[in-house]
Amino acid sequence: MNIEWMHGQHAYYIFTAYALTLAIVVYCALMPVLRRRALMQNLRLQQRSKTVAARRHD
Amino acid sequence: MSLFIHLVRTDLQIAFRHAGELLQPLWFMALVVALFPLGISPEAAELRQIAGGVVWIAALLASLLGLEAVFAHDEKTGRLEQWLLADASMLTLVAARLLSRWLVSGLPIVLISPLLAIWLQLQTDALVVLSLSLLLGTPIMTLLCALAAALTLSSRQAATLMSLLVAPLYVPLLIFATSAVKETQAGANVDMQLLLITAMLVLAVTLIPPAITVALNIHLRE
Amino acid sequence: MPAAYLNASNISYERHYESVFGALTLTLQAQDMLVLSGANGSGKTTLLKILAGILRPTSGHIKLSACHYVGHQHAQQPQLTVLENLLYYLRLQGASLNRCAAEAICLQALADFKVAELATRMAGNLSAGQLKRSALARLLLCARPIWLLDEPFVNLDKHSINLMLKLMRRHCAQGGIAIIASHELGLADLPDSRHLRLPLRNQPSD
Amino acid sequence: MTENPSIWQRCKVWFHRWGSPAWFYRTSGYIIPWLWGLCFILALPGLYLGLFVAPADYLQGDSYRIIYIHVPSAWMSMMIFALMAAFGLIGMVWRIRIAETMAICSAPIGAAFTLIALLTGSLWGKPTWGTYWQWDARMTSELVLLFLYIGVMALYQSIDEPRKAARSASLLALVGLVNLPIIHYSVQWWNTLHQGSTIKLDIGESSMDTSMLIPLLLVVAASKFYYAAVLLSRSRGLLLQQDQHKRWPQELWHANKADPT
Repeated sequence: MNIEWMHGQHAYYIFTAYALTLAIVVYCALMPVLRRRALMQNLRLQQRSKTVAARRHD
Repeated sequence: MSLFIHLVRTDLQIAFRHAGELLQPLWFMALVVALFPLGISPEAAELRQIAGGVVWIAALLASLLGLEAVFAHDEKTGRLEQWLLADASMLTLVAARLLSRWLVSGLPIVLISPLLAIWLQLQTDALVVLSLSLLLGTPIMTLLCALAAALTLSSRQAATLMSLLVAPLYVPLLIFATSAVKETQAGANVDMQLLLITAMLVLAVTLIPPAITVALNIHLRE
Repeated sequence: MPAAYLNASNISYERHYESVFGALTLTLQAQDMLVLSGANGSGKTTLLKILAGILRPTSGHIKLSACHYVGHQHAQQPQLTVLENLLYYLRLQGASLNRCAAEAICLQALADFKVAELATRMAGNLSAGQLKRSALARLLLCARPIWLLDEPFVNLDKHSINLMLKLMRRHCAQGGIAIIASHELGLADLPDSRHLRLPLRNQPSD
Repeated sequence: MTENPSIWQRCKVWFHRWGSPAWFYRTSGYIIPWLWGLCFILALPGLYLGLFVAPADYLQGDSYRIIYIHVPSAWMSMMIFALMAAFGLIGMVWRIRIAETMAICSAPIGAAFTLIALLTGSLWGKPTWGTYWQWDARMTSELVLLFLYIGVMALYQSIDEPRKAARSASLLALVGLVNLPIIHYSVQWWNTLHQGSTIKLDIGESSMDTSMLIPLLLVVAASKFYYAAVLLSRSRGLLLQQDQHKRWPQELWHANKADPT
């Protein structure tokens, strides 16, 4: 188990590299899911408003 | 064949109706080249060092001007649609348009390059190689720009987008052309670079017109 | 004039993943004249462009003889004169003639449309009506059996409309087919024409 | 349908059904969790081994540990561009909408990997060369690749009609793919011309002993599953957004109430 690089002089570069990668990877994966969730939400809303309107007619 | 010649002649006729507009890319190129001695330094030694690169980059930027005249104007007036009803194949019509476009915008760059090279104190043998590399390179630039023009036919901000699409594809051409000029300044033999540019030209002439035809069909026939 | 035929079987077209019109079948033979009517957005222009072979339908296929298409746009280069524009199209549509024979045909076409005096005027500084008439002159350049006209009567004055109707009747009489998308055309103007009304579709295709 | 559909009709129907957005939406919904699972199973041990177990490099010390994200992302950026062009070609030639959507959704992922490769490369370059940006052959061609990605995405966003936009972007991706090797070798040649042979940015694969190589291969495999998962997730989103006015999105939650992702 060698973790002495954590306080070596290269630690800064390794940490920033991994942090940036994680940020990009998470952003790239999360964006579509959030967008789709929002879209599903408003589709459900549309659906519910339609059923309510239908019920008020009959 | 007579249709091809007629199309090219008509395109040139249209272009020369407003000859002033043809020179605009050249003024732009001369201006860009003239800025470098002011910006960097008027010493011959330093200017010679960057001459090839400056002329070539100015040529690349100049080739990006006035690209809406290639397809966008005809698409707006509806003439491009009539190409689909023509008797000739789309490829012939595109080839005629490309040839007339090169004669109008590519060839003048080659003709003006000796003057610009003199502004940058380029020695005569390097100047000849520069003009030769431009003569081989400008058709490639015209083909790439026409492809970008066809791709961005129904785009909103086509002008800025075209330069973004074309610039990465210029990289190999720029590398070999500028190194050809530098090597002649150093007295080395540059056949390799010029032959590679010719190879790129042959590749571009065979592959890009069909790609342009596909791009036009995408925009017209969808 | 080669034999005129047009058969399109269940053509449909989708734009933005919504169908503009559903499966439509259409068969026409010589001397047929069809008037397309329908509200805006019902797909008249789209259908004409599909028949002309400009637009590719999402489904279905079309077989037809050679066609002329005159749309909303005047399809003329502003920096060329009317005559030069017609010469361009004459060559484009396959005529390989020497210069004076070609010019004779173009001038004759312009004369038929009573716009011969515009021949040497720049297309750029013509009025909309004059541009429309010189665009319609393209129909008479070379004999193609099918005429596809999108709103041919817009910007035309009374006299030109009658002239256009006469030319259309003569074209159909000679064994051609004419399809016109138009609003102003009442049934009285073209008694022997068939009618096709395109419904306005707003329910999405599944 | 004719009473005894021939094999050709049956597989055409299957092929057509596979192409239908609703079917694609549902099936990808089931596949995505598995892909994420595989990605984590490979990535976590790979990174753990790479960061904490593998010995320090005799020449560069510990800064080489950035290789475990730099090399996989560089390879992925090239591979995704090729796949994007391939999806685009299938979409253009056979007019399959799903292939077009996959091509368009690959672009941002590829651009993300290229960005990672550039950032990690420059962060790795500082301790090795002393500057954040050295016009090294691979880094330069990676930069040009990023511009190609941006060009494809910008072209797609600039055209309103979705089908035209997807086709034009795919054609540009194809043109880019043809140019990629030419750009790569001309940059390589240009680099040797000016710098002579600088030390390469990484250690030659062959000279890495197994304890360093295994984490690298694990992360490379994990990045492939990551790409597949995010691609399917983005494609579902795009299809749903494009078809939101159609019937199949409305019937979506009648079929399966608990839609996992």
